[in-house]
Amino acid sequence: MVATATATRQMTYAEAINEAMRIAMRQDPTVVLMGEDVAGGAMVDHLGNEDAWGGPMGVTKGLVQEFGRNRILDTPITEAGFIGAAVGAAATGLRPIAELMFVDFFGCCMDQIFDQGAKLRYMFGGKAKCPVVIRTMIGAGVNAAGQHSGCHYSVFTHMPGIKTVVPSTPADAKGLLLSAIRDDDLVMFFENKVLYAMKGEVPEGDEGIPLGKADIKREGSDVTIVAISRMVHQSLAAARMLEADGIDVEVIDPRTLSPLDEDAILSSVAKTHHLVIVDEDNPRCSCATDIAAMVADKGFDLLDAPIKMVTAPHTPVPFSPPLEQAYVPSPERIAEAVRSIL
Amino acid sequence: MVATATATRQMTYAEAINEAMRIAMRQDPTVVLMGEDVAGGAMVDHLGNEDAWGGPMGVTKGLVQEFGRNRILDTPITEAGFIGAAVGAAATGLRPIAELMFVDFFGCCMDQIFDQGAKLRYMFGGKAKCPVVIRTMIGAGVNAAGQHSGCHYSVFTHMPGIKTVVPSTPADAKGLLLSAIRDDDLVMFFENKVLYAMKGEVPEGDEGIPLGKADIKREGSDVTIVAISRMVHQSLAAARMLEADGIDVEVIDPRTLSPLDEDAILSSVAKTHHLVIVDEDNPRCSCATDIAAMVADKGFDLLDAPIKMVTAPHTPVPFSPPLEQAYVPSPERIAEAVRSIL
Amino acid sequence: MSVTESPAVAGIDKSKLLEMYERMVQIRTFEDAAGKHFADGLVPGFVHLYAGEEAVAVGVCSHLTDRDYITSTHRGHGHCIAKGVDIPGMVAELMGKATGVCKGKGGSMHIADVEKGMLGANGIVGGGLPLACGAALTAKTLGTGGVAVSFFGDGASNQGTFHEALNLAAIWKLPVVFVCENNGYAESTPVHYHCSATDIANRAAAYEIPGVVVDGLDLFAVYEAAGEAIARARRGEGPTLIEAKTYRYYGHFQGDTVTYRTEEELNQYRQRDAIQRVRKYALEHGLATAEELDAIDARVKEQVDAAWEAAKAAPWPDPEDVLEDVYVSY
Amino acid sequence: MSVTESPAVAGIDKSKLLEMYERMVQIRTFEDAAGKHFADGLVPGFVHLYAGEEAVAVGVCSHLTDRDYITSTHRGHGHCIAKGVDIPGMVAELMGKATGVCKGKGGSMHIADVEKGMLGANGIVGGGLPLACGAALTAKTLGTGGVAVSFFGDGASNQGTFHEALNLAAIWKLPVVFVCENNGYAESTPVHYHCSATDIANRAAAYEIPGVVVDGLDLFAVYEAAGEAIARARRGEGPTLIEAKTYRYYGHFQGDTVTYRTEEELNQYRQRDAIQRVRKYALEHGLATAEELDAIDARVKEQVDAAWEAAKAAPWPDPEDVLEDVYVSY
Ligand SMILES: Cc1ncc(C[n+]2csc(CCOP(=O)(O)OP(=O)(O)O)c2C)c(N)n1
Ligand SMILES: Cc1ncc(C[n+]2csc(CCOP(=O)(O)OP(=O)(O)O)c2C)c(N)n1
Ligand SMILES: [Mg+2]
Ligand SMILES: [Mg+2]
Repeated sequence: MVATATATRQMTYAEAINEAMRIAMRQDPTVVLMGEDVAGGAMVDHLGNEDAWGGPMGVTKGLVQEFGRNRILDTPITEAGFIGAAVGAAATGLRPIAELMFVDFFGCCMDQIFDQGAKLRYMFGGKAKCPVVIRTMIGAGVNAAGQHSGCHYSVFTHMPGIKTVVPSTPADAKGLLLSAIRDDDLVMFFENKVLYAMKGEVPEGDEGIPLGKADIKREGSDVTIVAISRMVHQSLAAARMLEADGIDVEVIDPRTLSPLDEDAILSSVAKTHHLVIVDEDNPRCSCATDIAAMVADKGFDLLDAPIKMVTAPHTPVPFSPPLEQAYVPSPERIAEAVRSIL
Repeated sequence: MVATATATRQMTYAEAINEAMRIAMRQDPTVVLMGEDVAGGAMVDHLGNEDAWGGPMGVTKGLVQEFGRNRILDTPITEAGFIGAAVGAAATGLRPIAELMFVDFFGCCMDQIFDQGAKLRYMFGGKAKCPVVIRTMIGAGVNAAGQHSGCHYSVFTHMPGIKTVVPSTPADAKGLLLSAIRDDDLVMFFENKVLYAMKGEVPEGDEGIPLGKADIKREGSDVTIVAISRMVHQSLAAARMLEADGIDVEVIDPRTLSPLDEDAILSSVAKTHHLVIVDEDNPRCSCATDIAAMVADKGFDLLDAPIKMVTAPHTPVPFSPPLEQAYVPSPERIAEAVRSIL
Repeated sequence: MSVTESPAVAGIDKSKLLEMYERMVQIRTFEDAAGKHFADGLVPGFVHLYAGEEAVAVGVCSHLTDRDYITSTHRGHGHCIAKGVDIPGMVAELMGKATGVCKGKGGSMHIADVEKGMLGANGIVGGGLPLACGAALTAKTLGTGGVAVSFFGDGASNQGTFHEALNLAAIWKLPVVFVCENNGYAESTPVHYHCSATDIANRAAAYEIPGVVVDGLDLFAVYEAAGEAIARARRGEGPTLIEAKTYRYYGHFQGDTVTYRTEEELNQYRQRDAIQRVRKYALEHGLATAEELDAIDARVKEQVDAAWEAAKAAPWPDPEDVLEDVYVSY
Repeated sequence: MSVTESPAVAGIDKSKLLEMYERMVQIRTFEDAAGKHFADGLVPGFVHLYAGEEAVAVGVCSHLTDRDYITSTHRGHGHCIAKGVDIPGMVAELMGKATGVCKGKGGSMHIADVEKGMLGANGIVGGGLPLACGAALTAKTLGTGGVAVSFFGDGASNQGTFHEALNLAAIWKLPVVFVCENNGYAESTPVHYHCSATDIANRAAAYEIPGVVVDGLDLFAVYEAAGEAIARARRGEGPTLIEAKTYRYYGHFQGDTVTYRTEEELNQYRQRDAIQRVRKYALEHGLATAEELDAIDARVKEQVDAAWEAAKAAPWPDPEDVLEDVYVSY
């Protein structure tokens, strides 16, 4: 998606996320941020509020200087405790952003997310809401090994009451995070750690990108690739490789997985009649299978060939560089999958 | 599956599960059972070991009398603590069966399941194993409402390192649980609470049913229904309704979701060319989508029509009887889905 | 503090006393009726009754207004009534009727009314404690002057969320009070087996916050301890842990055969019935006549009976409503 | 117990002392080399160094044999070495080589050797405590006489698993020792902010088990406290919580700019360096000569250097190995 009349600047994905939080917190005093080290060292005497960490990756750096310790809340290592507190705060009038450092830690706090936050509105007959955003890091690619490299947005996409957002560019990260913070439902916002340093044009201003709208990252006529998060870039690389063979690839970035823009996917398949889905998550009961099944139902007659899924294998994420490389879907594997159905 | 030369008796699904544990514990002194109230009152002075609860549904009743308090271990309400202890015990020489009372509580202990137990072998380079069985209750149908009625086997099927078992009959429950306990990997064993009282022929003896082998619960030639857990019975009821219309339904019960017997499903679709999947779990990133996607890839050319999925809606489980009835896939809805593709 | 010795309790005048008495009678009457109608088949699902523990919910919630929040448990009816949730709406909810406070979507284990500051009964043991920290954080951040109270059982005191919530509340000095209702059992498992602490209140020391044991059958003792803790929280001095030793008259849930405890034990507790003690106190101190108290009992009985009649006559939810209320927008 | 005052420590003869000294030097040398080679780009991923904390791992593990288990943390190299995991295999694992103890699948955060009783470093803060209860349950059930020790940080002491594991171990009287390595920080967050307990050892009281604070820079103090706790566990008397006050010399992870603490603070701790204190003690008590100790230092340096050379030359795993080792059978 190209911003229309709005001025843009180059910034990184991490900076875009930081900017979105800054804008939202300036506009709405009920927005608070909490998480482990999100200020980071801000409570150390010799630092005062200065030069705090801003999280291990520095994504939240500088926020405590602007918004103070009452709105940028360092937490103990207590995921169930502080994510639950964020849910309770959201149900009573705040709009918390809670940072779950790595998505792999969801097992420490899942009850507060899916059983409390996500179900509260439904179980209470629609008489409550839970406007909380849980920001979390996903993705292999930095050899962070088996407990710091997962994706697992499928688990949250499975759960009713949760919205799932998977930005692939700095501009999307900013616009989607603004919408997520303003949204009245529980949103899981998945930040791909490999993309933090990626630069791109990001619009000025405070406009959000609506949740539930896919983006065509590349137009093409021969095959549709639906790609999630970092896999958008792997797929664009595959598209460039395939161009040499005269294969014209369309790359669709759903940007949010729940809600899913089914129309955008089906329209593309109606044009190309071929579908490949690229997902870095593990293959079983994944977003890849979810999208494949949706098309095998609602778009069956549009298809000229089997639906191919290029995903991580059914294994944890290995540490060693050559193993991790084999784990993550590569442009080569994506191109091969495309060729196999044309 | 009909036992061949083995004698059988009528017993309930709950009794079959109890019997499997009894047999396994008699044969192997390293098998222990732990969970909340699995003995239940066994530590109350006036009872001694007598007449303990055996869990809120009585499934483990009588085991403490036979095996004593050192092998039938009541736990505090501390799911991360005792499931983690079961994992640690499994890695060091026991074969624990841990009871997670309702699957909905997985959010309280998921880290110990998926991040510790399931990944340990892989992260340790294959030099460890984790032979633990986690038995847990699933399913709507008794108005247990939003936090006691889920299925969510999809979440565990998604996770590498876990095996998932979903017996639909007393005989399957016994045979599969025996295999699960003897298996060297982490197995999640999903017991459908609505089926506990269901009676059926159950073989004597200690033979296990292999994990990874589907069972044809009804042969037919016009359409394949793949149905999970209690949905096998809803699908058999639908098949009887459709028989009146001259539609001949094959019902496949995968029995285990990870590993999945892909061949059995593909062979059936090769015969019927039509596929409906019936799954009580929520629809997104579910086992229904998983099986649909597998066939849309590997069995695309076998299909004459879209793949239909009949599932619970993308909502938590409602309490009120008419709402819960609308939530669970009914024979009528299954029959309608079949008709829609023939 | 035992009833007969207890002097006039600070801050409880006649009208307050009668109000608290009425709340306790409402809870008892509500629970007895729920038990009966469960047996009749009018109430589906799991039902956990609070009868016997009334002094705790009422003693605590009598200090609260609608700007204050509570979180509750699977055994939540008493907390709801004490916090002012509409009784006819609760009865309809138990039956799963469209007129229920949660439109039939929640049932006994999820009754809630956020407008009244009631953040829900909870099917997850220990699930409510972090939520209460959040409600307290809202109060602190927005400066509402409100507090949050989290009720939970002896069994819940072994959950990780107990530990995490108490530590978080302590370091952030949140205006929250943790009230452990120690009724001696978690399902069939006795507290002396499942819990390593003789007094759960002692666990407060691990967070360097006050911990108080009270006789949970003594309304006034609960009222006083809760009053102090809530005042402390409102003053910005942080959380308190209160352990109220109490007892449940019914089994863990309706249908429980209760083999794990003796009739004698139950009878001993019935001797010390919390409602009877308030009644006796009121009479002995001339704060009310038997007629006045009987009139309350009768009025409550009528109110609860009427709620059941109304709920029986109320419509079921429309099956299509199953799809509503998942998201605010989607 | 301060070093200069400390009398001959019970049970530590010359050979034991030198053995412990060597282990500590191995850890320090290993960590310094790991830090250097991380900076060189030879070690991918996240690396958390244990330098400064050697007395804890060595003081505890010197009481253990292979039938005893430990669980560890993200900062696990020291525990591994103290528990006897092969150093060349560890170095190869840090690099991700096929010859690593985990065949390159685990890396720094998941080094394990179950045969040696080392149940893994752990990327999940607080993840190891329940596992240790399980290992202790195995020992108890099978009557092996073994114990389990769980190492964890000050930050981990706020996780729910801490609470759940200590309660479970207490009520089941499991042969387990919980060792909290309080190094003052969880990442950049100081313990006085994140933890409501002044002494984490005081939290033991919540479970009615012994809680002991020791100077984690004093090998002998750790050795003694651990010896008592382990003996108690072996006697079937249940768990102990030990808090060792210690310090990490490096940042939280390699790459950390460590802005949250001062050079002065670091230097104060370096003055009290655990290895230097052992060295001084050995010399003062005539248990070793400077030459003997220097020879150990040199031998260890050689051993570690050789391990790096071997690891550099070792093969990478075959990419297809990514699919192996998920299940025993599937
Ligand atoms: C996380 C979780 N684990 C287990 C259960 C099952 N369960 C429901 S109530 C209960 C006992 C609770 O005991 P306690 O906290 O003492 O409350 P009480 O029932 O005595 O009021 C259990 C084990 C649950 N609902 N949630
Ligand atoms: C469940 C979980 N939450 C957060 C993290 C991120 N993290 C890794 S180490 C660490 C700090 C741990 O502090 P402490 O327990 O004191 O150990 P230390 O690093 O000081 O040895 C954090 C927050 C994690 N790995 N796991
Ligand atoms: Mg209780
Ligand atoms: Mg620390």
